[in-house]
Amino acid sequence: MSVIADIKPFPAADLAALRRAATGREPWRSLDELADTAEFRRFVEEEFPAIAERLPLSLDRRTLLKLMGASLSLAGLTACSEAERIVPYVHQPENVVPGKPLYYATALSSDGYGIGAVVESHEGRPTKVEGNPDHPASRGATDAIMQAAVLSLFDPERSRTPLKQGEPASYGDFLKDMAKLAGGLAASGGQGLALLIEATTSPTTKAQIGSLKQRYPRLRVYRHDPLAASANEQATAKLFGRPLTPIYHFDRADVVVSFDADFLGEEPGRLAYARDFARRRRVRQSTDTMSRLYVVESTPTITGAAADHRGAVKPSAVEGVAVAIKAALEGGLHAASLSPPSLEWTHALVDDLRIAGRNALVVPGPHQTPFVHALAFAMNARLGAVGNTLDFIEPPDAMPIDGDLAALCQAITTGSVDSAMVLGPNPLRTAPSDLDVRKAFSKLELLVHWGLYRDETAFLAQWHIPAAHELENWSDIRAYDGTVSIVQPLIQPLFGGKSLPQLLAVLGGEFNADMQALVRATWAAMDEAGWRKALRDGVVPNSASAPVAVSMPADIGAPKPHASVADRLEVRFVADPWLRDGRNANSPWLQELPRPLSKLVWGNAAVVSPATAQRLGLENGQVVNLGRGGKDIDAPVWIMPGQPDDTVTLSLGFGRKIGSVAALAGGYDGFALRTTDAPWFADSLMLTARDSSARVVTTQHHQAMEGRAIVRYATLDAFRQNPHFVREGVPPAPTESLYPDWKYDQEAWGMSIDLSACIGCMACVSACQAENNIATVGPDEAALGHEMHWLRIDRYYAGAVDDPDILFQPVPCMHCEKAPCEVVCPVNATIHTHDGLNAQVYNRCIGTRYCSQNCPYKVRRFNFLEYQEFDKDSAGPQQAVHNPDVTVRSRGVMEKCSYCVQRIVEKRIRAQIENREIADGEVVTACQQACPTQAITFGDLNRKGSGVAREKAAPHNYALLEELNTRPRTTYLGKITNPNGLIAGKPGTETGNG
Amino acid sequence: MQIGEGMPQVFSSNANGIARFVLWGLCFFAIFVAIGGTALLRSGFITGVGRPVAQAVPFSHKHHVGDIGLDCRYCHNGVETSASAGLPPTEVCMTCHSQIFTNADMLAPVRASLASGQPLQWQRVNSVPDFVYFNHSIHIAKGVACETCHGDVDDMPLMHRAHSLSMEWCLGCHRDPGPNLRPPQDVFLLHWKPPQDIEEVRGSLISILDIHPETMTDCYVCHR
Amino acid sequence: MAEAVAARAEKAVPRAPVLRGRHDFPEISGRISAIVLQGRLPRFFWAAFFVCFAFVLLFLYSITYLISVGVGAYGINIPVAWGTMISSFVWWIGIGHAGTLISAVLLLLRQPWRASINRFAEAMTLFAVAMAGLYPILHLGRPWFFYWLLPLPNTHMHWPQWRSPLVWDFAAIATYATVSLLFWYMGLLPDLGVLRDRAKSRPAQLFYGILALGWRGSAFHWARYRTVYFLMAALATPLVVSVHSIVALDFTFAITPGYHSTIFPPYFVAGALLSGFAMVLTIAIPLRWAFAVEDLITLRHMENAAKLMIAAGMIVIYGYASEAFFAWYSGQPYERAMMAQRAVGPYAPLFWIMLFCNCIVLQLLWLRSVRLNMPILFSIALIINVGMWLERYVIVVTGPSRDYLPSSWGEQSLTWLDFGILFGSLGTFFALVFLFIRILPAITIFEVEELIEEKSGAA
Amino acid sequence: MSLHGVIAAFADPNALTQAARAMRDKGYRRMDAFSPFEVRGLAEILGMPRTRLPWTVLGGGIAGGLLVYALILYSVEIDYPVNVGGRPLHSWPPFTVIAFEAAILGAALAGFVGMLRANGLPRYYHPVFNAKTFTYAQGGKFYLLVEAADPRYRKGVTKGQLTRLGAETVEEVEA
Repeated sequence: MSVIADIKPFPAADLAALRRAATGREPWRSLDELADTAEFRRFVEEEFPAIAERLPLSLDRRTLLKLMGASLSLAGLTACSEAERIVPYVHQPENVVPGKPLYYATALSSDGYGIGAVVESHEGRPTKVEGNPDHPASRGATDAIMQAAVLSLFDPERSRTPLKQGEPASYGDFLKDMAKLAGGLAASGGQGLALLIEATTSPTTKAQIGSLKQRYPRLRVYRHDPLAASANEQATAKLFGRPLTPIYHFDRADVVVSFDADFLGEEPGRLAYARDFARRRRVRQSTDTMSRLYVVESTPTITGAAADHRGAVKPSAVEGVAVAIKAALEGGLHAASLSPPSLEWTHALVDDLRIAGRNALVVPGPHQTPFVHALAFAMNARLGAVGNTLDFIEPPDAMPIDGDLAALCQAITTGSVDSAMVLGPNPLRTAPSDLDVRKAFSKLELLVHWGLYRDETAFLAQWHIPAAHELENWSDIRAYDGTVSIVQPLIQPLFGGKSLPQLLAVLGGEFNADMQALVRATWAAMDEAGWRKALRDGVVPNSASAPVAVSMPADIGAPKPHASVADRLEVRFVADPWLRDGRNANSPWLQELPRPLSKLVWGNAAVVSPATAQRLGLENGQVVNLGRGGKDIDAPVWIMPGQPDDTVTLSLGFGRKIGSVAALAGGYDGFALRTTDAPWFADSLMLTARDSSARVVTTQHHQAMEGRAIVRYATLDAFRQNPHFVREGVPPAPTESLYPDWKYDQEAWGMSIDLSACIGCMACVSACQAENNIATVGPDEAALGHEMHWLRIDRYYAGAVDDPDILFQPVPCMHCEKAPCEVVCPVNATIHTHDGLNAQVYNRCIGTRYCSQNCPYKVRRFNFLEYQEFDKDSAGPQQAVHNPDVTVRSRGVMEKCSYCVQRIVEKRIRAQIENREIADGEVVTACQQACPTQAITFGDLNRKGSGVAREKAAPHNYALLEELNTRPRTTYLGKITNPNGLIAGKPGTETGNG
Repeated sequence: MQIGEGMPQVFSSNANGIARFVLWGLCFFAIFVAIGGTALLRSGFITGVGRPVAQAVPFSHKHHVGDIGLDCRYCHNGVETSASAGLPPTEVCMTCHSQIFTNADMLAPVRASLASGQPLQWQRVNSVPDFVYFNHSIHIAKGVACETCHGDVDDMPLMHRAHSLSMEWCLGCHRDPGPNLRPPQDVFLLHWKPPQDIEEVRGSLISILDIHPETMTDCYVCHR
Repeated sequence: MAEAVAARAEKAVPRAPVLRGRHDFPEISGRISAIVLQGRLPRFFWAAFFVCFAFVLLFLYSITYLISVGVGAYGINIPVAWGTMISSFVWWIGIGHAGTLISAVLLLLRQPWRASINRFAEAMTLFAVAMAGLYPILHLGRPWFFYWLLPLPNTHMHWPQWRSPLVWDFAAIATYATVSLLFWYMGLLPDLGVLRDRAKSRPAQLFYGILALGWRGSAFHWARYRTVYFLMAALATPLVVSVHSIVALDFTFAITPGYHSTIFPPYFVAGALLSGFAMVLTIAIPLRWAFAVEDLITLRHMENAAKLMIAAGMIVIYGYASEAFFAWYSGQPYERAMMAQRAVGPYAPLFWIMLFCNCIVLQLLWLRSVRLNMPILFSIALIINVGMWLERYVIVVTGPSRDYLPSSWGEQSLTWLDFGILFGSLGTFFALVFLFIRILPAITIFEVEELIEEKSGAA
Repeated sequence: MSLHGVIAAFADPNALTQAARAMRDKGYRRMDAFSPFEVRGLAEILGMPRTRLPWTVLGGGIAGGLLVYALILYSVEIDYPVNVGGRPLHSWPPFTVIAFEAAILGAALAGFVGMLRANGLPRYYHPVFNAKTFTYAQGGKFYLLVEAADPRYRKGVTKGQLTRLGAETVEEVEA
């Protein structure tokens, strides 16, 4: 508490008064109408005095938990407490009505590519990120990481002040030093200065670097992005003479083959791809068709989980498979076929491809070799897919680059570079282990670091400048298809952070350039109206790159011969899906968000296949020592069905101890084994088992359905034979109840979840957490089974353990009409409403936990300890992220999914004021809104033809555990897959009920 | 020992009376506590009804509303559109007070606020717990008048609570809104005199405004 | 009638007699009240008392910790959101049954051997119920709001949710506690009179005098007293049964596998008797030896208690069997899986230990030699106490830990707090028993005298 | 000082019973007997009317049960009807459980209070305690008290009669 004790009380434009429910979505408007007014700035200070303070880096855990989930609003004693202070504006900014949220369009960066977002702001306080329907990369959806942006914005451990030699200094001093530097540069033409940037698609940055290079001809610019892959660039450069970026159209693809490409989970266009992919797999009646997905992958991914046919092979073997398939496609497959996959598999696949013709699509994995890309593109070309399902565009992320990190180090050691500005990346941590960046960098005369956190590189730097968060930032960014969005701030920089354009401007001699002006300059061609429209819509119209025509050369070259050492293990590197290269490691939401397949939280593990584990006598959690190229790490083992044998998957992003949240997490640092020559996979990994074991925290301990009809699934053929397959071989649903039916004569809210569409990406879970002020509990509590997510995605394995079906099932509260939980509550804390919601009244709950005991779906969550701080004065800055429309729950209180009741009520009040019915689709739950594949439908069951009513009319609609006659309002559409009948032995070719 | 050695008479002759007194006393005390407690919960001591709250600036609704006759919305302009009625920004105070009472001492804080940009700090009078979500706009829209909850503010030199704002009190109206309804155009009037045919009016309001009392006691109407 | 019984008691060789040796009234009342009035208690008594007191302190500490930190501090989680607080609660309630049963049922059945053990059996009931009553409150996430289970005139217009078994529990426990207290106090009245008149010091005279309400043994009083005492016994008997049936309904009412079973009420009542009599023996055996009252609390009492134990025990065993059988017979995959998991799953060790204690060890009681051998009988009683606690714990946790959706299967792991509270409450319980022995007659004077009268009358 | 009556101590219950019967035959009405435990039939001999306490107990039970059931019914049907798990408002089976417990409680309380009232307890001061010979506690002595207020009471005569009936001691008790 000492940490927070010194924070001033919250005078704040009286959160209590302003906290109340919002009425409705305004047309998004640009923030500049508001953001730059002095009032606004003062207002922010009023609202978050805490943020002005400086927090020490060492926090004790309880404080930390409070910081992680501190709250604006207390469910409790204020009832009888004395009057609280309330504070009005001095000058009320127009268009701010206290109590009504505003929505602003912007774009968030994902590995340098933009994804459109609409951010909800309460009195200048960004609280929730939604997708921007007008943005091609979002289409209204978000991913888990975008949801967490608001939390990292308020992270009390963000860098708060410029540091010179580690000592707090003023930005003015920095400018002075820069002025000196610039003077020198002007003379020397930039001699000796290098910029190190990370992957970015910002036209402004590009333009600025361009002009800098004109100004300083000898200026060198390098790029280091640990997650960027160069294979595609190399391949296209070789094939087409210049680097091009492929974009895919899964909505046009009948047959998709993926060579180790996780296009649903990793690619910059993943949200759009997921939407297109799901659209082709939407089956409601037997006449509907489906696309078919073949995946050959080297480690289980959600794309693999969505596949109709999935082959798991060693990373190095993917190339071989691709070669074989291409050969088969050209009719020249010799007996030199590999297994896996089998000959028959390959032929069936190739036949499918041929039939699909130009509607086929072969997708190369970014992490695979350039040759795999060449093969894939060649196949697409042969099939005529190029221009239909596959387009090539100019790389949106093309920057005038002189080299990569290795080149920079080289330059430093040769002395051609003596001062460097590191703009964003954290090379000291994310560099390949065979590159001694520290040694190189310590040679520098001047090292300037610009970043959100005072990270490893910052500690080495002479100057560290805090970066503005993307929600505080003026910038612009391209989407995967080249579409440009203007990034506009939701809030003035809380900690005086600077934007990248500002820093580049400083080099150019503009010392107090205005953030907005710099971006506006790039778009000078655009008139004011156009500019405002671009800001309002979140996209610059017609800025998507046009496809370029390519001609596929006959000779695509030959595989680089590589001698794979048979008896050694191969290692596959993947970025942690949430922490990426570790940049998000200090975000408790992301740390505690279960990984889609392993369901691990607060740490990573070395993933091995069951067979390999058996061969090496390993078990979950057992520590193994992994060695490669003289470096070695200790890591706990995690056995994952579907992992190729003799392959160990290591994830990057953990093992980082800077930042107190990150320090809580377990896990190892994958970078330690990564080398320049083999960034994504390599062989000759040495594994020695230790007899110790380490804690690996997971939120799902049991993986099989125990023969219960939980996830009901069938093939498309089976569905056509029997559209009602979900009723097959399961106890018939009871039709009557001992109790009289209650009338629901107004709305009857219900939800339908399409299991065929769900790809298990966890965006809904993250969105739910952000919307409903769900606490994070930390690794120790999570290990005890105290995690709080209202919505969980169950992941089951079915079929053979080495090649299982991977099934996802989102499980929110079922809102049973005959709710078992309600009858047993002794204090009426959970009861039914007139529109059929199973309401949970936190302030009435006394915590008997009987409801949870009696909930067959186990969707209720309990505040075992005080996970969130209520005292506005002592709660940390992160309380600012809380949704003011949702009560923050106290210790000892049960909570659960409420169908986002605050959103329902908001819409109802709006409708009632306008004296009309609530329109269908007007109420959108947080999970539904975030879902990239639109797997979730919510609405009024009583309304004829409402979306949800139509979904529930589908023949394969079923309720979970319906034999218990709890009459759930949440139901599921059975999962339908579309495997190739010619390929035998694939589980799921018959209907399966667990 | 021998019979009779014991002296069995332990208590004096008035012990019986005392005993009876004590027993009855306890019964009455219990009853008193029960009734008293129930009453106390609803009394001004707990609810703060009728207790004026001191303010940094002794703003008088009596003067501004009663004497001058300002409309509620002049200062509380969010009341029709937003959950919160809203408080007047300092500049709103200054629209008049830059002309009149320009250097009255009692207005010093207001001027200071405008000068420094530091907001005024008021003490909240009508407050509900943070787990209660009250929305002004819907009440206004459905013909529940300001004075229904806030009382005759034009008689309040310093603001005080007119009603307990307890759940009991809220439910009183949510179960049977009729008696508290009036034509929406009249909601901002104080000391409103209901017309003769008020009963029919209310009856029709319920249907015209599409009010469903049976849904108004759902938990989530106030708790989310 | 009574004579007849007494006569039977005499005739029944080789049955041990209810009282050994010849006694007369002054001797009895003198001896019994001396324990209290002279207060000359052996050194070990105080030693034992202070050991218990240490545990009382532990209890207080644990409770303070639990309430200030939160229920997350002991081993509960999702899915297993109930833990030792519930199992210990059920266990204590069970123990609280033997007392009332002995005094009420045996009184109605005119069992003469009841006389010398009913008093402390009732006391035991009271203290056990007091302990049990604490647990549901400690179990709550927000204990300070426990009174919301009462229909109080509040300003949020809320009522208890009468359909919840927890509310029935609340009613049952409250009623049971009150009735047991009244019953016990009524039984005490005449003896308090004795103490008042035998007390030498003024404070003692006042203390017992006030409690005795001026009881003077008038014939009219005795007549009405007897009527009401019998009526109360008649009320207490169905009450006892209802109380533990309702506790059982907490589980039966739920749809969780392993909870949802109609056999629970009878089998919980039987279990209650088993553990109750085990506890009676646990207390009586040292007591009669320590205060040299083997001639008042005779082998006959011990043996009968043992016989009742085996009777109740066999019903419990039948309960186990039918539970398993119907899990299988129902054909319900969930019930079957849960039952299988109980035997082989993470909680299997506890399950098997429980079966050993309550089924195997119990069988020894068929042997008369065992029933009459105090050290062995004592240790069997202890083992069964442990077994019965395990039974409750196994029932509470195995169901939810293996319920409908395998994705949410999980176990809870106990922390020091679970044990701190359990042993703390044990210590408190025994401390109360010691205090009771110190300040109130642990053996019913007037009924023992009545026995002697009947004996001499019959002779 | 006034006289409450004479008290005679007998050696055993039978003696007391016979004495009581004899005195009763002699027409004494205002008598009381004291014993360390109940002497069966003695109260009848001394002319105690049949007690109505069982009815009190029954009444208490019925009152308790009905009251609570009514309260429940009022709360769920009238005061705050809510849909709980889709169960009917008037779910009588659970309600009867609570009503039953309440009935038992009512009965027990009625019985206890009724007994005290009927016996006029608490009564801390009672003349009989003034008797030197009287002690309830010792056990082994059984007393018969004839009140001075009894119309047949004659100072010497009554004493004599008691002694003749085999009283070990006969003593006058002051009020």
